[in-house]
Amino acid sequence: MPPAPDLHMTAISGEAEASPVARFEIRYSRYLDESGKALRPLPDFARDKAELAALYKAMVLARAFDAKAMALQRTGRLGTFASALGQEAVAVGLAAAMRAEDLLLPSFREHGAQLWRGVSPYELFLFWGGDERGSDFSASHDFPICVPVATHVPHAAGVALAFKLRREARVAVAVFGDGATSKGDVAEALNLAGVWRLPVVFVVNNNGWAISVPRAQQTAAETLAQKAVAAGMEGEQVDGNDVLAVREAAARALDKARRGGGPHLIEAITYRLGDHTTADDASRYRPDAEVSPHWAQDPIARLRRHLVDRDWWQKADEEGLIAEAAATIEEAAGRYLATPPQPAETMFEYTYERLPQDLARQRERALAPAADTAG
Amino acid sequence: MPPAPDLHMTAISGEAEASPVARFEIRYSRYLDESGKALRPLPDFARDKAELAALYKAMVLARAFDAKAMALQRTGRLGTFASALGQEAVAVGLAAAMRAEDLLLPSFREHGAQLWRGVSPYELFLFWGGDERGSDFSASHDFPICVPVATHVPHAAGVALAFKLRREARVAVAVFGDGATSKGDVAEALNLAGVWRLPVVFVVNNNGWAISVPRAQQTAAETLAQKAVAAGMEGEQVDGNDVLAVREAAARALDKARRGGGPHLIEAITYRLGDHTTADDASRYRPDAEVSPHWAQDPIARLRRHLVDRDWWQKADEEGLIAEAAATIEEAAGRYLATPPQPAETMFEYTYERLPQDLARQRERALAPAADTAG
Amino acid sequence: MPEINLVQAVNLALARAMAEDASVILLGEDIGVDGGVFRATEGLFERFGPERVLDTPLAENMIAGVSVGLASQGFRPVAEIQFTGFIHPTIDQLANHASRLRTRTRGRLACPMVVRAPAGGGIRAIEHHSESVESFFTNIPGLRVVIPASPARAYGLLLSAIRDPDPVVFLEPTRLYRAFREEVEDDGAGLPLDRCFLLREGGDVTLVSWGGPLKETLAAAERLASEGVGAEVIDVATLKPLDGDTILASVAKTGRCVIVHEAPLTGGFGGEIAARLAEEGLTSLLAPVARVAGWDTVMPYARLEQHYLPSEARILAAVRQALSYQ
Amino acid sequence: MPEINLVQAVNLALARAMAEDASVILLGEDIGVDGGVFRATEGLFERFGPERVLDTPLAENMIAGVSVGLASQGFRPVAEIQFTGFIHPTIDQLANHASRLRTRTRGRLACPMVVRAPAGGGIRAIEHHSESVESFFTNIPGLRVVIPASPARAYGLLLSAIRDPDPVVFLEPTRLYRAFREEVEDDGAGLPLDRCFLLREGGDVTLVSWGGPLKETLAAAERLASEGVGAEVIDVATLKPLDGDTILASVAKTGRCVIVHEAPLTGGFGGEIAARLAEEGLTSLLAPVARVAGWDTVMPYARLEQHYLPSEARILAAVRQALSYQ
Ligand SMILES: Cc1ncc(C[n+]2csc(CCOP(=O)(O)OP(=O)(O)O)c2C)c(N)n1
Ligand SMILES: Cc1ncc(C[n+]2csc(CCOP(=O)(O)OP(=O)(O)O)c2C)c(N)n1
Ligand SMILES: [Mg+2]
Ligand SMILES: [Mg+2]
Repeated sequence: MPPAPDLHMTAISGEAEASPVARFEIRYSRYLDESGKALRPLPDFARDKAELAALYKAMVLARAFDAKAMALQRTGRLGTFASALGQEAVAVGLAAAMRAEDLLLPSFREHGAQLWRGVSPYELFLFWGGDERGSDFSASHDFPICVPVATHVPHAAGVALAFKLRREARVAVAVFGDGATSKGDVAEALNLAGVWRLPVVFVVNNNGWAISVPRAQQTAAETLAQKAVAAGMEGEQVDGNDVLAVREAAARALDKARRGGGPHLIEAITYRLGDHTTADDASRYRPDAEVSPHWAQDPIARLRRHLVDRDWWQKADEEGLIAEAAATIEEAAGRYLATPPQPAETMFEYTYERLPQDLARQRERALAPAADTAG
Repeated sequence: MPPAPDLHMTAISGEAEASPVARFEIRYSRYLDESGKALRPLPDFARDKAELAALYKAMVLARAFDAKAMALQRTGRLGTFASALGQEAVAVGLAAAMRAEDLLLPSFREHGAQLWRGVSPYELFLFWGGDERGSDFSASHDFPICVPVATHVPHAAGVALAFKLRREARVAVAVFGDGATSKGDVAEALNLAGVWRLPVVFVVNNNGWAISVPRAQQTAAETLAQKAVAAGMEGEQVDGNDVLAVREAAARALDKARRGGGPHLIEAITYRLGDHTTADDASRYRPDAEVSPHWAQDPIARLRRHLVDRDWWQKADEEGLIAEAAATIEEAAGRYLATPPQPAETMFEYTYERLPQDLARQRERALAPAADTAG
Repeated sequence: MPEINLVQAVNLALARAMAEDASVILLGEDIGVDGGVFRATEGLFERFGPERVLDTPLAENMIAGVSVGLASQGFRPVAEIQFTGFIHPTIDQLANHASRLRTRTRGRLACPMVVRAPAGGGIRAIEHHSESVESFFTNIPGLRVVIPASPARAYGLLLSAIRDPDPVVFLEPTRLYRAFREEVEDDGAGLPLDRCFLLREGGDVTLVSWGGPLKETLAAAERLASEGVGAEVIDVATLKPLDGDTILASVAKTGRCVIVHEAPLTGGFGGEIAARLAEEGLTSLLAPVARVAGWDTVMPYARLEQHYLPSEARILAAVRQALSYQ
Repeated sequence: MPEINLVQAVNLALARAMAEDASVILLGEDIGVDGGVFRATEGLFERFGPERVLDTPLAENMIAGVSVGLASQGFRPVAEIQFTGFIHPTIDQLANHASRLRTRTRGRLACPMVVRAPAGGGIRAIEHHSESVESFFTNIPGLRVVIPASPARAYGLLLSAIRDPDPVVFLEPTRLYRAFREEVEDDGAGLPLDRCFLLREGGDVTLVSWGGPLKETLAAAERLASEGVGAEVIDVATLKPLDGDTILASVAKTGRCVIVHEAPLTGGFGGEIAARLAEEGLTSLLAPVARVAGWDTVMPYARLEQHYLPSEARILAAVRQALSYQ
């Protein structure tokens, strides 16, 4: 790996006073205000109606999936579920900027990105329904959802290293929450990516909360983007509810990484409108008064207003889309509900590639009639 | 704990362009150039001859200890030893700025600080000689040497939290190497200290190398001081071979922390003149040509020249000091060599406060004649 | 005397310990205003304030390390790890520091701290939330490892764990949190941390278990009783240091032993108990020592976890085999 | 055929594996130009270059996590952890990810990686450099745990570990690195990762061991032979998955078994082996199964470590007791 320049050595030159040796700046960007009005010239891709419509559709589909998953969970037909309500622009804007051959390592609130990248809603239902087949994606090479917070971030560095060693023009993308930034895993992975200039983009899906711990109690860092500074890497903030801003920042970061320019960190500022998961009751720790204003920031409404203002979206489009998304999700849910659990012996089949003798004997015992009857 | 200000929220106001939301600067300071000449007005304490002489003596004592430890190791009378040759100013400058009631959590190259703070050279020899009694300091409440790199840094946060909760005006000080900054432990501890504004000072004893890995391969960060940025904490660089600069920066940081101003990180830039430890052979990975110029930066020679220039140090002073340091160290070494190992059963005594029955039985077996004879 | 469940007993013990000793403080993720994801610390933030109940940033290694620092200065930190699937980053601090601080300093510094975590499966949780992790800790000298299996034992053992001068890993079986209630007197009485508990006497077979599967083990004993078979049931409770004597005495009486645990079989702590029997109780054994445990497979997701956990049927099958052994 | 020592055999196997498969890459601290602190990777940086032998920043959790990422993309990373005292931060990645990636994705992704580390005591090292850590790994389903005890076995087992499609923890006994030499043919032949090795035949007692203390175990067997006692010596080598059959077959023959390991007794892997005997070999046992192990104390510093490690005298005492048992 090419060593990074040892700037602190040259810096010693400034002698007489305590002299500045390094300076950093974190910038924040957004394109659309909350009513969908452009605040500045839009990025090129936004000239294309189809592009914007695709972003919009993907956000609506993600939300439809979310709503159905919540409904299934509330009626006892799905396991604990982590909703991404209000955060759709982060996942979708990012996924839209990625190439198919890139590789996504999601946390657990990125179904918007997973769906864009070829994971089926059926597979997602299976996963959240407690079935390992939900991560055996039939049309995606991405990593599965990662539950232990931040532990997939070093994987992204490893995946990026694999791309780099193979001279492939691919980028690994890890997404993680504001809470995750406090884990050493993130600092270690960022540091490695920085010093080895790995083709990886780190995206902090900052929804303001880590379960009951607000962003301000997570770290004294003024921005989460500046976590990058410790790794000698560029970091920036974007409005995570502005899908254009997310897409544009992601595209720039991916392009830089792809061209050998090294890693990049994007802090996407969004807000968790719902409970942490279906097992959580946010009213215990978060006043409704804090939540309400954030509804006005809804990324889906914002882009819809923008499309409508440009006369690119009519009532019929909306109705068609809603119906289509509902149909897709309903079909997937139906298939999920009709899918019987795997046979118990599959437990044994994937622990090792080849079943060790010891385990083969256990499988025999497990399948023996007496044992098979749950107590 | 008082929550840190959530600056990124206010930052959203900058709209139309990608707008700066946070800026950071890392500064570097030194007082003496390598010939001992003052580059700028010296700090107040440097007006006092006795103060400077004390710093000088402590560095000489540390080096005398170092030399004796090396000699004992080379003749098979001490275990693997980590020399601090050339790094004495970091340990001594820091210790001189601390108050007795503060608490030092050293890595393994801070004997200069340990000796200043009441750990005896006899105890240090015992430790490096493979005897636990070497950390049973008779006149210090400090933490023992820490071998697993960076793992003591979270302890410092815990100790500082204890001070803060008890409203004690004390500061915890953790010292660790450039290599250690890559461990998640450091990032996690810094982050906690930042958000809880703990009275703790972090000192990076940056000697340019982590065994065979040079600083530039450890991280792309331009300075190690900027590791603090990720934690929303102030960081700065000092010339770690200028004991005045170290002492002054440490004093300011300690004072800030003591007055409730929160944590601080100091990167002290020094250089490892010797092998990593006695088990290492640096010539395998580090050209002599790199090392030689660093001898000119020797912190002891630098302060001596400064003292001599001010007519504060005569040949007789030097001779007296050398003799005194040698006598102190020789006496300690003699006592160490004359100290028999602890009885084997002490192994059992300190594993728990009260010996569990299970272990009591093992002790019986261990002390039975047949077993006691090593194979 | 009110009837309370296991998680309420944990809460009661925490409150008691905090009330009686100002050096007891709690730290962890979401244990403050939220009261813990299982509500184990409910009400404690309100009662004892933000300097006794500390919501930390999200970093388990840090939580363990900060606890070591606190404990070294005379505090008695009780750290919560949200699920055992996230307890691995604490191992470094527990193995390299907490368990050694006393011996490394020949008693100058000590480390009275507790790491609590909800443990085990059976609640249909998402992946990485159902692990039985005791064997990461049982081979670390200087630690105690405690797993309560009833509200009363949770209360007494947790009080003793907090008062203990050495570090304790305290694993609370999630699926027993609200499984049943019993009367627990809030009298501040601790239970010994070096003793197994005899839950049920019987002369025909000894069932040794701990944590979650004690539920199925007791059910099996009940069923056996209805068939005229006397099963003695032992709750190991404190795995480290192990009270081998109680187990040996029971097997000396029954001659047959079935060990039940939820962690994977191989390398699980059941091996230690069987080894003690093979070492010190061989002449008592009238039948092979059986272990009914989790399989040596990764814990399956919710849909299959019932096939993984030791069931009453599997326990009964093992007992019947032991009884029929000549 | 040259005689080489164990660390040279490790080096030879690494070189062979790298030469035959371009997807094998090494990563760790000081393994490049420096050749590793024990010289296990000596010459490999020069031979295979900086894209095959990677000196990482100092972060063990990262090393394990990056290896998972690499392995998922078809590389075969071999990570070195400098000493077992620093291996704890890898447990999270090994337990939560490496060992599960296959089952979590139903085989879509796999994790063929090796974590190597010098293990155990007896070299008068500074604290935290002498740990026997196998029991952190033996209860993790999906892992293999391998500990070689001779140059030839180190060579063959390491080759197999690297070629294995699943993650392997490979612990190299530091004090055997240069303890003796033997002829090792660099023929690329792997040794099975599910088999114990019979090092010495004998009809009177079975000695089961692995890693460092095989040295004292073999010395004890030699001594016993001179007294006319036939000791069969088994090197377990692969602890997980365990080849119980070889051990059971031996004890079926000898009726007596002494297990020797360096890790602390309680919760050590010796318990698993004794448990297998109590479970599947009870009728063969003519004497209690004895374990000679590290005490349940923190590993002492250099000056006392000889009192901690299982000595030939302690092994002999245990054998004599087993032999005299009626
Ligand atoms: C290592 C680890 N610790 C604790 C948990 C329990 N937990 C699940 S999500 C969560 C909060 C995560 O916050 P953040 O990173 O901000 O992501 P968000 O849930 O807000 O998307 C916690 C503590 C976990 N899954 N992993
Ligand atoms: C966690 C851990 N990993 C590896 C080691 C082995 N080791 C000892 S010192 C060292 C390098 C430390 O470098 P640095 O932090 O710069 O401190 P220095 O030795 O230069 O003072 C390494 C890798 C260790 N002691 N602890
Ligand atoms: Mg969050
Ligand atoms: Mg260094």
